[in-house]
Amino acid sequence: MEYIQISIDGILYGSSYSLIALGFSLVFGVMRRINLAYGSSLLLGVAIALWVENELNISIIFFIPIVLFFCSMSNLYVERFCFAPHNTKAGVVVSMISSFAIWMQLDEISSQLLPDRTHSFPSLQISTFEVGGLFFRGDQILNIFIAFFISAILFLAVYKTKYGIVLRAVANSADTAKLMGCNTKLVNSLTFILAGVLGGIAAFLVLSTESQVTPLFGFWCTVKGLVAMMIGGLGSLTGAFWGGLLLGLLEAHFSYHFGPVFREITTFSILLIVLIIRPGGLMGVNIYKDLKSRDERI
Amino acid sequence: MSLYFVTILTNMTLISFIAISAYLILIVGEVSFGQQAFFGIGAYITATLTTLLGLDIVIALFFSFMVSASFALVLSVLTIRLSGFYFAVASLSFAELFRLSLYKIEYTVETNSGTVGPNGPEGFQNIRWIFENNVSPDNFLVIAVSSLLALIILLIFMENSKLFKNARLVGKDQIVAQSIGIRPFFYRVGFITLAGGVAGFGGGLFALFNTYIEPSMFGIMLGVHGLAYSIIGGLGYPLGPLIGVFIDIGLLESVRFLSEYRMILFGGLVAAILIIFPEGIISPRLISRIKRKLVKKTNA
Amino acid sequence: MLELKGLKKLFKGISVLNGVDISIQQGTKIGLSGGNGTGKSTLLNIATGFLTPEEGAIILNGDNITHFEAWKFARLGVKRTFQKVRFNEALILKEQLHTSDAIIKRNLDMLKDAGLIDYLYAFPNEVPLPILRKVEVIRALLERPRYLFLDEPSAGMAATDLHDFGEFLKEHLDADISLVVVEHRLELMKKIDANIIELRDGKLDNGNIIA
Amino acid sequence: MAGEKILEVEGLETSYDMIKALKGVSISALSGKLTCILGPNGAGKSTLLFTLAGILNSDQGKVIFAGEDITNQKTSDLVEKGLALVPENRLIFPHLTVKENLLAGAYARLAKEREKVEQDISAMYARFPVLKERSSQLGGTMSGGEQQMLAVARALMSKPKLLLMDEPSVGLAPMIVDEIFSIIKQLNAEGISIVLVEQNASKALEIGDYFYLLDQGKQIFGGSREAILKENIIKKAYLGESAG
Repeated sequence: MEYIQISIDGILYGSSYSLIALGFSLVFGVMRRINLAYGSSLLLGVAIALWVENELNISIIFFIPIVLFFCSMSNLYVERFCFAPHNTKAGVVVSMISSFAIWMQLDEISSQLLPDRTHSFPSLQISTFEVGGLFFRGDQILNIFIAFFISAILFLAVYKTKYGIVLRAVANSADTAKLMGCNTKLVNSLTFILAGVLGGIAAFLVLSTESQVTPLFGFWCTVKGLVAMMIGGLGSLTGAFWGGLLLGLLEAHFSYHFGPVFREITTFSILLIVLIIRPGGLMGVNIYKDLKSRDERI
Repeated sequence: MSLYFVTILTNMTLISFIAISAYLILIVGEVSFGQQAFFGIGAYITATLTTLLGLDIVIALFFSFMVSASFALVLSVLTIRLSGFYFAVASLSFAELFRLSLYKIEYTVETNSGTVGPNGPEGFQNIRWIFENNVSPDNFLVIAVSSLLALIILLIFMENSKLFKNARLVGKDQIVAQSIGIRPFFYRVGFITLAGGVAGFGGGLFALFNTYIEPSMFGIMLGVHGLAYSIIGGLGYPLGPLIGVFIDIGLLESVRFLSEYRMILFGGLVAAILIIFPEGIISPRLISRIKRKLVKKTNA
Repeated sequence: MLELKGLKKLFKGISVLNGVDISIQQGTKIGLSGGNGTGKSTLLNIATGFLTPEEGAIILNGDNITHFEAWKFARLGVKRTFQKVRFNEALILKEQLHTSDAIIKRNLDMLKDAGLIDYLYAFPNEVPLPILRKVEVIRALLERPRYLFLDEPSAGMAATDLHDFGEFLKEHLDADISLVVVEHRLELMKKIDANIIELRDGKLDNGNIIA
Repeated sequence: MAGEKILEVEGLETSYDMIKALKGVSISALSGKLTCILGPNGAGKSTLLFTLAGILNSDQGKVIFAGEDITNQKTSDLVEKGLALVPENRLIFPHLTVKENLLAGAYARLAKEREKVEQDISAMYARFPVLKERSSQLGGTMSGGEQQMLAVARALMSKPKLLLMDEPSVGLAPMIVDEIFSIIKQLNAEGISIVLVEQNASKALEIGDYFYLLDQGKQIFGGSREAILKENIIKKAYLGESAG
């Protein structure tokens, strides 16, 4: 029974990882680039939204769109500043480093906006309920439904709609898509905005279950999203969803048996082991089939 | 010199070791987000050896170098198939794993100068080497600066060696490197190991200077800074990383009205510099141009 | 002797090489021709260790070196040039020879003939392509290889440049070096008196010639 | 319409990969005709097409398409104006299905004319039955010849006035090449203007109306089939005996 309860808690908690991983996966899938400042731009979006809320004293109904708006705007800022200028092949690593550097800027702005180390965050006030001796947190149940719902919508949008085709065409080969007359720069910016909206939803749901926000939230988002995505397979939307749940499950068990520090230790151990053994992710492709010619056509 | 000034200079010197270790890895074409771990390993080793075993600083720093280098060696061999983003994230997770394990390492001993030894989240306190040996801040600065100078001079001399040229070729174009018989594995592993050692050495000095260390000091932000310094400095010359250190700590931190916004300014500055100089300020091309000018002058 | 035996290679499920056999004797000159996409470059990449064949073996003087890495091929004397010249745009050409001043002095004649002397301190983007092609050959020749593979040296070269290039090869290639030119223009191969083998649909045309 | 100049290029110069690949090329293409650009590897043929399609920017010269100066315009604008490129090596989207590849080809009008696009896809299926059979298969799993047909169909989806084709015969077996060329000929017979870049001169001679010969980034010949056959110039250019 105890074992089942931990598993339930872990999976429910993992749904927030899934949501963040979806945003990561979207950007990686389309641009083949990693935005290390993703978590920090979500934190910044939240921090600005909280500041606006403080100043204007608005209700939670309006607060949600404000969070989404500022999350997508800060994500767009990262795209314009760190990714758009480095659109060559050599720019892949440069843009990653650039986003790594902008990480500290965004985190610092956020902590200036949230002067106390922790800041309360509006909670959805959903109560916990019990089914057959097992406890379910209502807000976490909501999370997992929304995570599932969003990944389903995203999946349908990317695989079944005409706009999704454009997105995948750019992901498949940006150069060829350009030949088809596709404005790849616009697609990239829109992808970042969409990832910002997704991340905004994730951030709102996660923070409302915690009912507080700390400056560490940015780092937390980046790491958990990254790990969940890499477990599931880089750029795979379904992989990101399941990766998040799996990560939550594993963390819950390890931290229960070995203590809270092991929640984080588990995260990084899994990441390192996956990278060493199967860099393409558990559900992704094996990227190094031909070791000799791994990097390019000669 | 005022104590404030000495402290800033010492900090600049110590963080230069991380910057240079990031630089060494960049030479072989990889990006490490985890050099702070080797700095931390070095710090804990020196702290342990000088306090618990009472060893000499030279031996302690030597072990800091060796142990960090060994960890780096293991990491580089394990991640031999990874490059680019994958290596960067692997180094990051290694570093975080190290930092988190520090919270679990507890081995303390009571001495007449207080509790010493790694003590989980409390950190490692009472590293009293500089007090016991009556090393003034000025003298410590001399020690730190001369170690750094020795390292940089060594690197400058090595710059023209076949070893470094081959390593740079491996970093730039593994295909050409292989086509003329250079084994990328050797240079990659070698330089990542060396970089680990250099960071560890700096970490050792840091532990002595700070007199106490704790896990949170070796977080990701330390790595971001070290990497950012060497990236904006450029890969052309070993002095490059120092430019980054100077801009950040020398200018932003020590100018009072800027220091409050230092992280905001510096993060933006790095991104902006990367747009203008994607290869850093002292880029390899710049160095080649200068060399060419010099050759033409001597010929003329 | 470098023997390629029954080489097969697939790319994304499509067969590029479909059983190729060639034996390259010491000192022979071979021209490997064939249209675009017939697998010439793939064959060269396999023969110099940059790709692994799905089937078949590469035997150098009786030793199976199929699964060696490319750098080991180079050390064993199997060297190559590239279809798209590969230089570091941030280094002057002298540094890109990756050799010592002493060796440069010893090979001064070759450098002069290549027209490289005037460009030793130039960046690759300041140097005409025909000279860069020769620099790639020099880079491979300085260590005295036994087998040299040239990948489409005619790409981007005018007829006169190709003529020069052929002269340069004739002049500076030692008699004991085996040369394999992968190329679809025949003029260079004729110039250096190479035996021409044609690759078609992943196989050697008119049976598998032993040159 | 037929007989008018749909494309006119004057003194075009383009650098590519640190090399000046086009050194003043002037060609024109007539509406409804098949214009072939021949020349050895590295002569600048593909660079010319890339410049026309807006992928590379020219240093000098002018490109006039259907009476409008389109020099150095963006690819996306050119596609909307009716210029479509069938790239060398096909470059289909391997992870998209055949149908999605076709939809991607209609990118510019995907939002506006959904139904029309569906009709056009049916028309493409009628023209290339093999694409209909494989409509839900991933592009990357098809054979070279089928991919080439897909690439042509994809380009046609943008309803081009002028079709630019870059080396459609590359890497295909001779039998498939024949099939592709008969498709090209048929498209041309239906009134689509085509500029074809080809290395395989003998195949091009079978179907082309006008010919240009490039060598070392310069155009060394331009004229009808009779003229080019008479001059025996192709052989010279390819073997480099007196060209240049």
